Amino acid sequence: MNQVPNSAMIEMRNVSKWYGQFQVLTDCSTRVSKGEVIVVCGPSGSGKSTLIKCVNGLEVFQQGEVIVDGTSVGDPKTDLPRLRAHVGMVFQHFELFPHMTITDNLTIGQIKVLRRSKEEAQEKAARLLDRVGLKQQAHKHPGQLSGGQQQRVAIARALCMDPICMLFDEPTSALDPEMINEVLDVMVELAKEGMTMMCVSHEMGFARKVAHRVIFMDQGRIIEDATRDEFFGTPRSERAQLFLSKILSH
Amino acid sequence: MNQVPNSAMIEMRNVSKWYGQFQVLTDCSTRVSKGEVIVVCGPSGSGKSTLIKCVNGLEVFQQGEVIVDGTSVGDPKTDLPRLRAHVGMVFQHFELFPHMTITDNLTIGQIKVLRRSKEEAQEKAARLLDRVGLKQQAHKHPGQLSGGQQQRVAIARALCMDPICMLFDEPTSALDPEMINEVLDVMVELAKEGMTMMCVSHEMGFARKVAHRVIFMDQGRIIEDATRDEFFGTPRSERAQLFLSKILSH
Amino acid sequence: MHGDFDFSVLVDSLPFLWTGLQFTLKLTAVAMLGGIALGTLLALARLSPIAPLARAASWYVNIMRSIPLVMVILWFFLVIPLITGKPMGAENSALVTFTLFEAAFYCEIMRAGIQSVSRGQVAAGYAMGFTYGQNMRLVILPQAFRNMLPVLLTQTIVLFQDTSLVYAIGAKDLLKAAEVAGKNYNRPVEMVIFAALIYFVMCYSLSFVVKRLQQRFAFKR
Amino acid sequence: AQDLGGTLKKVKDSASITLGIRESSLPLSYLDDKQQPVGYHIDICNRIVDAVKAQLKLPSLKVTHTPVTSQNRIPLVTNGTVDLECGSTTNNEARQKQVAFAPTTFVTNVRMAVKKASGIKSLSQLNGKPVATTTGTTSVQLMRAHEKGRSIDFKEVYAKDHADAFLMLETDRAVAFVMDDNLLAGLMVTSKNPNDYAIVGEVLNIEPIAIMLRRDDPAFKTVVDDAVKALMKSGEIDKLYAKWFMSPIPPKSANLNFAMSDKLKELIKAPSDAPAEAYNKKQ
Amino acid sequence: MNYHWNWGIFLEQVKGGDETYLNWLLTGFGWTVAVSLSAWVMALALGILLGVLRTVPSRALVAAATAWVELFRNIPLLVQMFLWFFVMPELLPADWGLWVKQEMPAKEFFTATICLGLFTSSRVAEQVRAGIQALPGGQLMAGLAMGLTLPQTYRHVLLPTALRMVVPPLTSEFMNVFKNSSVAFAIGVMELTFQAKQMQEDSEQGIETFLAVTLLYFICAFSANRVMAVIERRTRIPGTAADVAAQS
Ligand SMILES: Nc1ncnc2c1ncn2[C@@H]1O[C@H](COP(=O)(O)OP(=O)(O)OP(=O)(O)O)[C@@H](O)[C@H]1O
Ligand SMILES: Nc1ncnc2c1ncn2[C@@H]1O[C@H](COP(=O)(O)OP(=O)(O)OP(=O)(O)O)[C@@H](O)[C@H]1O
Ligand SMILES: [Mg+2]
Ligand SMILES: [Mg+2]
Repeated sequence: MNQVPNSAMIEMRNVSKWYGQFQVLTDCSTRVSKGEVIVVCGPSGSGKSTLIKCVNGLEVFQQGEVIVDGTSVGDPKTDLPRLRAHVGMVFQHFELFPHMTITDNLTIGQIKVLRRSKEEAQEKAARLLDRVGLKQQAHKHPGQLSGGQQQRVAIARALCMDPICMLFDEPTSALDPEMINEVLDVMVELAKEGMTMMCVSHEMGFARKVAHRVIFMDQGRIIEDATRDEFFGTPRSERAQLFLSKILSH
Repeated sequence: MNQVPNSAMIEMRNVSKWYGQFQVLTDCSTRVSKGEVIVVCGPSGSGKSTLIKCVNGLEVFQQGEVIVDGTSVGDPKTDLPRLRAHVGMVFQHFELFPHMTITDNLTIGQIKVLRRSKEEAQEKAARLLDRVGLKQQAHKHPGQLSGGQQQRVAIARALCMDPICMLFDEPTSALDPEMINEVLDVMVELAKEGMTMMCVSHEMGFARKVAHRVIFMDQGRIIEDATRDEFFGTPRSERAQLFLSKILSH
Repeated sequence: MHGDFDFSVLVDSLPFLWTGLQFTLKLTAVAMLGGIALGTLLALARLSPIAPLARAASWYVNIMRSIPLVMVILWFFLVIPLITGKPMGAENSALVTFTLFEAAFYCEIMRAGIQSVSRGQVAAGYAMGFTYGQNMRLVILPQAFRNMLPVLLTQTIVLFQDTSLVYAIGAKDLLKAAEVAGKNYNRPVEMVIFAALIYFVMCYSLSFVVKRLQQRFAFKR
Repeated sequence: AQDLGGTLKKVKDSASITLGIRESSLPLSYLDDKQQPVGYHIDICNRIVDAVKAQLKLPSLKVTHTPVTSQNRIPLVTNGTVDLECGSTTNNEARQKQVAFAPTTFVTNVRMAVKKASGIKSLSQLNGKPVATTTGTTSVQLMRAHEKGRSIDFKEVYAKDHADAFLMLETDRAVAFVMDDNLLAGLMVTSKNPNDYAIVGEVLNIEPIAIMLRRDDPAFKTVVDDAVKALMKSGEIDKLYAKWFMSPIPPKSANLNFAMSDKLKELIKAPSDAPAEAYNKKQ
Repeated sequence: MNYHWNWGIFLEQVKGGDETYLNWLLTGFGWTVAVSLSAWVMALALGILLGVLRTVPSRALVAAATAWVELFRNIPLLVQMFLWFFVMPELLPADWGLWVKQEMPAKEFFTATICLGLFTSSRVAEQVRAGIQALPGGQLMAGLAMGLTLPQTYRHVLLPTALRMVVPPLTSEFMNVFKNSSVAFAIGVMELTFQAKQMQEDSEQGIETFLAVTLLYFICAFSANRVMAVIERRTRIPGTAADVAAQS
């Protein structure tokens, strides 16, 4: 297992967020070091997706501070598009652009945001497609691939932008059981290479294998924030225990 | 574990089905005895849903024969509504009627199909709601319940019709991980009471616990049809072995 | 007049009908392209977080959608010259009116189209580092347009039929041409039946295209 | 030279003049089979345009044609789209509040057309029967007044244009069609069986028809009036009348055979732009 | 702007009659409402039936309903109006035709209503079909699996949700009926547009006339919109996305 380096890549301090009257996040603080892999879990509606989207400013929060690689996300002066370009994100439903070929999906961000030349972008795209095992599919449209293939493309797309860290929001929960592993395998490899990752997931096998820390959320609060061994050994909160027992039985 | 009684409830003989040129089912035969619990599994698109829908004539097939409780489903003379009234079915996406209250969902079939009086139907509905632990929700609409609760209502709705057997099509695959168990618990209980069940599912824990036999399908064919112990012990086909290994790892 | 239709006048009046049809087609094309362009801008305004802009756009759309087209045509034709002091001519007036009027309808379609693009897609675009403009142009509008293509075309069929209402200001479209020919040869019934046939064939062909598109989309998704 | 204002200035500045034309007011103003505007009033308007050219010393003056309808002709003249309306407009008091008229160049009598077979000869035979007329024409008011005066009751049916109204007569939706007699003659002669119809009954109204121009523009009106009066004085107008009302005309070479009325003869001798009310009060 | 304004025109007497122009406009308003509402009732009933027929598993029924829809929606309303009024009676036996043309009470009204009703029915049918087809396929299956017959499934399961879903597009159709009724003037129904033309011709006060008539049409369309909004609110299903959105 990797070591946990020490300089902070993502730092959240007392983040709170409301939708109108309804408080989705309450006072959430945590810290992800460079090279660290964090798995976030918790019941549905507990605010996991919202939390992770606060990291690259896809959701605005009303209180607290989020700092990514030294830049404050909430600061109105921050150039958000530029920050986001270097924070890779992978969604539950892949969110490939259906009207573009796989190659175009992988190059458009490089060309329009990073201002790379078309040739350079295509070369990079080809290299990363090969890496996720999908070189053959470059000319197809997303609708022509299986879910597992689409999610691997989505990971490659994020990697094309040379991200300094990656966010995953339940990347396997929309997949057929057979396809979950082909995606998890890519993620395990990424983790082993030392990519900083924050990953919402219920795949406890994956968490066991690569996570340095596990965060457990309930009702908008971070209830547990423990190392993997502590978490799977003796999770301290009752709620987390109940949750684990439900997820792991049968 | 229950014994396997011997009289046939469902009998399929060489069923084949085409969508235009495309053959979805090829020569499928199996037999479900009274009181038996069968789990059907296999990769996506292998024809599991189609197979199970042939049992109550929701899908028409072009060749072969399906006999349910002595009645031939494919026979044009068969009164299909009447047959279906006594074959309970539970769908992946619950398919409760969104514009009716839970009680109305449970009584409409009894009143319109079985011609029970409103009082009788309501009484039965209340009893079954109670059984699945949802007495409190009777007056609500489906949209106001969680997925797990909706699926339990769907099971209660099927039970209201006094079914002679139950068909399940991936009843837990649209549920949040936390809710899977509350549905499986109801199903385990049903199985233990001796209900004849044919169940498409990837929940191998469930299969291990209650199935008498496991059917494995691939590309429209029944590849394995084995007792539970045989299946989990040494599945004979390579395909099934590969499938199991993918589903069970991580 | 049972059975004594005289269809020979149709041949004599073909030049009449052809000029009329030309104008009908031109009006349809201009109003469709202009209407979609303007309608898309209106839709962006309606969805914009700038409240006064959104409100202004929504007023424009709702007013246009509550008045019969004939009335709008008459209004533009009669009142605009009174205000600007510059006459515009029936055909130009029709082109302007139809573009502005149809923009309200295309706006609602494009708004639905933009909203039909899932929040996930929008988030994915931003997550890639796109600005608002880039995200609209590269991710949202292409999908909105594709999702709505059948509806946009259906509206165009309605537009094509509505061009018949320019009779109100005396611009000569297909129906008007048929009527004029009908009057000058005193064979109105034959002329109108013939015009109905032309309308039907053109609209039906277009709606056939729409159906094909819908099937292809349903298949792809 | 002299101080130009109003229409003349506008025409001079733009070097173009716009004529309002009707597309099917046979034979006053309509389109022939090549879709060119032709007719009695078109010919007269062309003479007026010649006079304007001479006045402004603009031989290359551009002439454009804009089709107008009975609904929009007055707004189009007042808002400046059309400089001279060469159609079939009745000169009456209400309209004189909005526009001005050239001297009357045609006089029509409002009467009715019936099928000969019906045996109808007089308005009084129409009691309780469906009578057609065209929406938005003066005939509507005349019928209303006539009913009130004689306490009879027509079942009026309204058509959106003359052709539809004649179609109502043709298909027996109506037993009579009340309209300007020259229009009735035009519709009858181009119909499938011209001999089935007749113009009968009392004259409901005498209406002066004239070319229309903008109000309060004396300089332009003088040019127009003089041009028309010159036609009348030289007798040229009789030739034009004969060309359009007494000879075969396009598109189907039919001959209306519609002799000049005494009233019009009087008006050619003493040109006037008095409104319809002036004639009918005298009666 | 050398237009001669006269806002008092509405209270002036019409030429050769003893009503005011206001009376004319109000009569026109009455006919507009009458034609529109009757046509709407007809269009709804027929449209729902046809929309259902376009989704049933019988090729013949689907083809028949499709032919109907294509016929009535691909010809401009103005043209259809003409055909119903002038051509249809000629296709009847001669004495029936004559009855329709001369004796039938309120013949313009009925012709206009039928024509507008059929035209609109094709549009309603399209919406209803789209609504039914937008339902998750499982709903039909669930109804049938319960033992309901196909008609029962439509009646109790599919239509109640499909119709709720298409209330917004039907709102525009309802508004359209009022607007489209203006074409009925072409066959002499004395509705708003007809009266507007009469009044403009009679009074020569075009702008005042159009302003008043536009306002009356606006009132019609706006009321239609409000009525449908109330229906939408009353029939909202608790717990659905629309309901949640409305609550917050
Ligand atoms: N746009 C919104 N408006 C109002 N409430 C919202 C909105 N988006 C999310 N919520 C609410 O915020 C809460 C947290 O949502 P979030 O999506 O972060 O949960 P989650 O933990 O990711 O759940 P899941 O496992 O279902 O994805 C939920 O209760 C949800 O209903
Ligand atoms: N209406 C249809 N027309 C054409 N092909 C169809 C249709 N419905 C299903 N199929 C095809 O039939 C095959 C079997 O479908 P079925 O739904 O039975 O698979 P399944 O095993 O239940 O898969 P899943 O696990 O995804 O539910 C698939 O390849 C599917 O694409
Ligand atoms: Mg989430
Ligand atoms: Mg399935």
